[in-house]
Amino acid sequence: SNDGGGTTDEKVSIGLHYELKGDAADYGNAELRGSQLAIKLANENEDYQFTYEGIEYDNGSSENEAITISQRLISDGVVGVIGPSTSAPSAATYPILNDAQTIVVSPSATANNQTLVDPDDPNSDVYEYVYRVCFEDSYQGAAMAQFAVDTLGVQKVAVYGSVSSDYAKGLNTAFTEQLEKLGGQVVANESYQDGDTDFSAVLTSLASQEFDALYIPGYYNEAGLIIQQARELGIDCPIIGPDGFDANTLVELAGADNLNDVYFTTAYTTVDASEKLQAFIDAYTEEYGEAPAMFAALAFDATNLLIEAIEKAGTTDKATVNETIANMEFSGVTGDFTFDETHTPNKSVLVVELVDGVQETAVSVTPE
Amino acid sequence: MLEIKNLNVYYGVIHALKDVTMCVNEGEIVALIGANGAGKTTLLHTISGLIRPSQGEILFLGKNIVKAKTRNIVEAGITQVPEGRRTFSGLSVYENLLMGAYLRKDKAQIKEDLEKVYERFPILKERSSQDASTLSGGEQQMLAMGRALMAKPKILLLDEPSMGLAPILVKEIFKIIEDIHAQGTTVLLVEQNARMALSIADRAYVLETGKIALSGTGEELSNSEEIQKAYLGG
Amino acid sequence: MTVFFQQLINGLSLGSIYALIALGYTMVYGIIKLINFAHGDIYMLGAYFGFLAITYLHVGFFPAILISMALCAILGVVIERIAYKPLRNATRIAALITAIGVSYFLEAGTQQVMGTSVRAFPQVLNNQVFNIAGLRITEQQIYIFVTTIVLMLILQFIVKKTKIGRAMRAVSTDSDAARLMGINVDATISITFAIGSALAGAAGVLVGIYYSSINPLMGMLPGIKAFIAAVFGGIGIIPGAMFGGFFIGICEAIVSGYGGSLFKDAVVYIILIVILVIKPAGLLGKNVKEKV
Amino acid sequence: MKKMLNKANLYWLLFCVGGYALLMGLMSAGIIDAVNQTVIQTIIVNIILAISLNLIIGITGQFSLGHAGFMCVGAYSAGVMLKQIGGLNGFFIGILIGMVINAVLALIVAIPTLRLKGDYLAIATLGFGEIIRIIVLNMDITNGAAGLVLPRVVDFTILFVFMVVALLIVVNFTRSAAGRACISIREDEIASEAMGINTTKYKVIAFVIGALIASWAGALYAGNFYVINPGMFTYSKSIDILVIVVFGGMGSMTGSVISAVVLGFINSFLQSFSNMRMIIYGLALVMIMVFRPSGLLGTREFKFSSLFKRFTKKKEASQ
Amino acid sequence: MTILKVSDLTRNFGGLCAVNNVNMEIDEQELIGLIGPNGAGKTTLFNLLTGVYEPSSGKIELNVDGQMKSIGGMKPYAVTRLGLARTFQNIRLFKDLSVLDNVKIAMHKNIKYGVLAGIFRLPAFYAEEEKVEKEAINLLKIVRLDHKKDEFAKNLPYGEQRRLEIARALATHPKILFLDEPAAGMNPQETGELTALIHEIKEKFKVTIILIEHDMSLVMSICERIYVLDYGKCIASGSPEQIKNHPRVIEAYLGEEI
Ligand SMILES: Nc1ncnc2c1ncn2[C@@H]1O[C@H](COP(=O)(O)OP(=O)(O)OP(=O)(O)O)[C@@H](O)[C@H]1O
Ligand SMILES: Nc1ncnc2c1ncn2[C@@H]1O[C@H](COP(=O)(O)OP(=O)(O)OP(=O)(O)O)[C@@H](O)[C@H]1O
Ligand SMILES: [Mg+2]
Ligand SMILES: [Mg+2]
Repeated sequence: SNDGGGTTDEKVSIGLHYELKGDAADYGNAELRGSQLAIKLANENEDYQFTYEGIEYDNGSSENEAITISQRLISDGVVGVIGPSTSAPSAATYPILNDAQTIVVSPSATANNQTLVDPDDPNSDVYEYVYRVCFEDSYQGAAMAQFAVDTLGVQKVAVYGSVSSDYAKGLNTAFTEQLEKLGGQVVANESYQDGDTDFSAVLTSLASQEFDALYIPGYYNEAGLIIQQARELGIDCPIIGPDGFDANTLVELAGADNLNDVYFTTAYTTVDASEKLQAFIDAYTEEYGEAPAMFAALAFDATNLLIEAIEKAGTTDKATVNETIANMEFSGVTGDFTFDETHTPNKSVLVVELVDGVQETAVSVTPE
Repeated sequence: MLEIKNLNVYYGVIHALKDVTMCVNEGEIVALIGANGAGKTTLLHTISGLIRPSQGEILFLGKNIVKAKTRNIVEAGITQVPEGRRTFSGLSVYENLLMGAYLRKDKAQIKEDLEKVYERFPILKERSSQDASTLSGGEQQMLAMGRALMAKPKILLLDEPSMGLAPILVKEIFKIIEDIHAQGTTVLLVEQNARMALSIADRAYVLETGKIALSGTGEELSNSEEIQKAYLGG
Repeated sequence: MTVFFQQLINGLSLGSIYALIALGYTMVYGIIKLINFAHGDIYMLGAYFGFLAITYLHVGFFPAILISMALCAILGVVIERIAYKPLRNATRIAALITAIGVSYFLEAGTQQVMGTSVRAFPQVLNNQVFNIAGLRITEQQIYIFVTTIVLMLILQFIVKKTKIGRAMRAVSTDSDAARLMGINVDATISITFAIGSALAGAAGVLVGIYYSSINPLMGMLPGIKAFIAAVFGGIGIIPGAMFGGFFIGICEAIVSGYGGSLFKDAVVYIILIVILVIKPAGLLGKNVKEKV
Repeated sequence: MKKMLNKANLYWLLFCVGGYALLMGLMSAGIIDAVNQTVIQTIIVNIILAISLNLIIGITGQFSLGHAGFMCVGAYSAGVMLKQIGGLNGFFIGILIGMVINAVLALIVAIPTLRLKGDYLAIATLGFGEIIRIIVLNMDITNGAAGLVLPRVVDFTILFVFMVVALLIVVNFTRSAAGRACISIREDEIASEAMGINTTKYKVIAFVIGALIASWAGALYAGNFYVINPGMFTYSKSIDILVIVVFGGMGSMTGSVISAVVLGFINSFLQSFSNMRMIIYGLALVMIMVFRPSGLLGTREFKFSSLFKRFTKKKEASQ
Repeated sequence: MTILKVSDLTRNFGGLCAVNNVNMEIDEQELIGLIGPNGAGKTTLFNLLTGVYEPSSGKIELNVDGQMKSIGGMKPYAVTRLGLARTFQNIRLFKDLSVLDNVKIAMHKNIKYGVLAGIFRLPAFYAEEEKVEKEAINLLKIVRLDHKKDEFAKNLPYGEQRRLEIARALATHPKILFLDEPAAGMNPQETGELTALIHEIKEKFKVTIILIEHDMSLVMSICERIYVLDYGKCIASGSPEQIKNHPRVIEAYLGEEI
């Protein structure tokens, strides 16, 4: 039978390997939806020759589970895998999938050198079958420092970041390095744990210090509350952050009133949405009854990238598809890009400004 | 008043009570004696509904209470002073006594009865705000009896009330039992101290490995040679 | 110095939340000696019940908190009947494992039903800020603090002075003897769970309002902190749980307020261990040597 | 020598060698696929963790919730050495370092805190485990929250050998005078002391042995599963281990083994339920404990002799 | 020869003086009775002597190899190692262990192989374990429990549990044996059997025995000397005959007739 838009009966399996429960479930579920939508749309696409099927697994945010799930996916015969969302399960997943020559496209594993066999050694080999569609932590951390100094004219910055995630750690390091390179200075370095809700103690002490901007490397769940509590305590300098800010939840938690003079780096913005992006937003909103945020968009792109490569290669032979991806020019909802030699996208970083909680402007920044 | 017919109780495979049949008439003191592990405590627990028999009937004032819940049995007028006293530590003496009247709603009457208990056991009044766990063994035994009296029982089941008590206290406890009996409460008394128990009992039963081996009036049994040898150490 | 006092206030309000959860926790512990690992999750569900009541029934603060308390009480009783009652005669640690199972179930179940994402809690209480001698105190902080104290007093009253409280304590020391007094042991334990869980429900709603953020895993951390608070104060001792909660809150606030945010938990644990080594039965616990 | 080769020991020897040969054979024949191989590796690490905790909780009766801390030290010692020196050499040096650190740490915790009882001890050890984790989280050599990405250097044989050695140590310990002393502490500390047993000493010994074996488990994890980070060693990990121990039956080593196997396969089986997995797992835990409150084996040990007895009895009955 | 000397021993619990200035001197192989009303401090005195409680003041001295050694405030295990063993008023057996294991555990201090020898099963392990097993069974024979050696201790009837506790105490090779109400909960016949057993043990092991008991038939028939405590104070001491007729003892403890 031919139930989708595909022209062959062959079902192509794509592994969806996400954190659906546990600490990182919020990101995993958003990405699962992005992937499911991409597969649905692909199957409705008359031009595509294959029919796609997502095979979903929950790794429960555990590295150990991630390994067996990877192996399951291999034995399920998937062409490629999308996921996991976060870095640690990803690191446990890549060697296995790569050994089995199964393609991985990661939506959001942003850790520095994540796609290398030894992330501590920048000269080590890249995993041949592993790609990601997000940029590296160091890249956007540096870009934010650049923007802060150049555009906001900031010199002294207070950093208040998560200790629980390598994401925050990578951002923090890159941001600090670049800031110091540009003559700025981190005057306070504080940290919280993911899941914390009370930030008043640190913010009280920050409020009594002097700085020009507050950098919050972390995700929206905590950032939203930090912004709200900071503003209430009278910290009214610019607040800057990474793409982890990008979610409606940030607005709900912080309150629209408090989201002025807030800037964050991202690859995905709804400001001046392209036709392609608008189509995604509409389709997503129709499917799930809410607007997509960055994680969904990244997963949508990652899934589409794999699908397009299969279509373009015209085969499900993994080696051929892999070669296709490595040389592909992809145009997605999070931007147009090709892969560099570490299989990380060459994407420009956008800095988005929030005004009353609404994305107002987006400017492109490249760190020097 | 209390009639037990063909009672059989098992703990898993252990047959703890075998076809026990006995009765306690209103106004009597009935003693139940027997060696360690004969099943005396088991029998009292079964009467109070803490253990379910596999077979048999327990009639109290003509009503079968085999399937009744413990609190209904207590409400009907059967109160037990358990082996080893089991006063509530963490509760004061006063609170322990109130626990005895847990099911009663007649506040004024409770207060009166409390005074009566204090009168009977003056030491408890002295210690009324002390944690029960810090009482000496004898005091705890009095507390356990006082607590049971607070329920205004029709029949009082006593499980080895003299265990571990100094000789002088043993005498006192038995005096108190006779006293309580004299004021109209029926008593079923389980004892190791057979001599004392038989001396105050109207009738007695001897339990041997779960079976009723002998029964008779207190005097009959005291004089029986068998009993002399086995239980009175003579 | 103002900053120090401000941190004290910050710590006290954070501590009130730990205390609020710890109160119900320690009460259940005091009666049936169960480490109810699911208590934090009942608190989480309390927050969700409040959230749903406000969002879909459009009720105000007080009805929301009452609805949440009622539902949590029912939930607590149901959990007790299904998961804990069959294990009453088993080891305490076995019951702990079922509690963990219940906790997994509630967390994953809520993630499934309500979604995994953080929800913003509707603001049904206005939040005026008072400035007293340079110190910033919000109305909500006062609410939470006062609620904690009041609930502590009520609980203490129930357990120490009422008939049902006496029954609870009697059941906790000797359930068979309690049965012989005519106490309905099952009902008494159920009531204990109902009260403890209702308290968790109230805490959930208050915290939802205070931080305006709830999520299915929000009970994990405070759950364990409440356990620590309860132990710190002397487990089973109601005022102890409150002081334990305050202590942890203040400790965290002071440590992170003075630049130690990286090590705030470590510092709390170190102080906790030191205090336990000095007072092995907790702050208010009496170190009774077992009488042999 | 003769005594060592008694019947029971012989059975166990046969069982170990046979089990190893069988698993090896099935793996190389591909009958046990990659997924199940990983499941088995996880189970072996969990067995080592569970028996080491069982020694502390089940045998000695000391309620510790800090076991993840000791595992953490083992994992990071091996991990850092794998990074610095590399290969199996680095791995084994790492194990030794981990054991030294853990021995010291275990002594530091044990001597003051083992005076505590029950839940007070649980919280103190939990706090201690968390302190270790927080220190690791804030060190440079451990790479903080990001953790370490490691090559796989451990194979099935190494895992199996460590498991057997750990089992031997724990089982032999529990069946010696020292083990009896520990058991008596669990049963009744006051009586135990009155029988001339230095309870503090034996609690500390059990705690240290448990910590050392836990550090092996950590090292094996690091050498086998590619990545370690501090987030893996929170108190929830200690609780996971506790679940295995209690589920198997406190004090029963064979129970811990069987329980790790059962829970490992239940977990693996549930993976195909995608996002209903944790819900079912939670329910399963409740159900299992409700129906078997003292764990699979209670405090008993699985014995071949009793199996044979049962077997022969059945035969007799059928004849 | 004096084996145990207690001078001015006092122990307070909060405001309560449970043991008040007690003096005792006990010779080798004596059989001493300790009696007194409930709450008089008898068990507390035992607890002080065996290290469970620390004395508030006063001295406890034990004859160790001819030297009087102060043992007040020592840990229970250390006291036991010096040769004091006891049973408990409320039975404290290792309930979930076998009868045999209960005895083996108590032999701990005389086992001569170390932790490592146990783990690595060195020859010393096998040699010692064999010895331990033999001795344990011997002890069980004496208290007539050898046929129940594999039974769980908790499954024994009460009287047998009491005997097992005595066997367990003997397994520590004591010089002095403390028995806290060994006959409580026994009927007269069982008490009689116990009396014989205590005699037998004393003869066989040449131990000094100090026992607390409320059953006067037992105390008066076997004790050579008796101390009487009341409100923590020693109010009388002497032979059974003297005690029986001591007016203060009759008033506080025995009651009028005996
Ligand atoms: N919970 C139980 N489980 C199994 N067996 C039990 C249980 N309780 C009692 N038994 C057994 O049932 C028998 C009767 O015990 P019970 O306690 O009724 O004796 P008793 O006559 O009261 O003895 P004692 O004089 O020691 O109090 C004994 O063999 C005892 O071991
Ligand atoms: N750990 C303790 N804390 C507080 N009080 C105690 C403690 N141990 C004993 N007491 C008190 O000391 C007194 C003496 O108790 P002890 O147990 O020595 O009495 P006893 O002479 O053995 O009495 P019985 O014959 O009833 O066993 C009692 O009043 C008791 O409550
Ligand atoms: Mg009895
Ligand atoms: Mg005593």
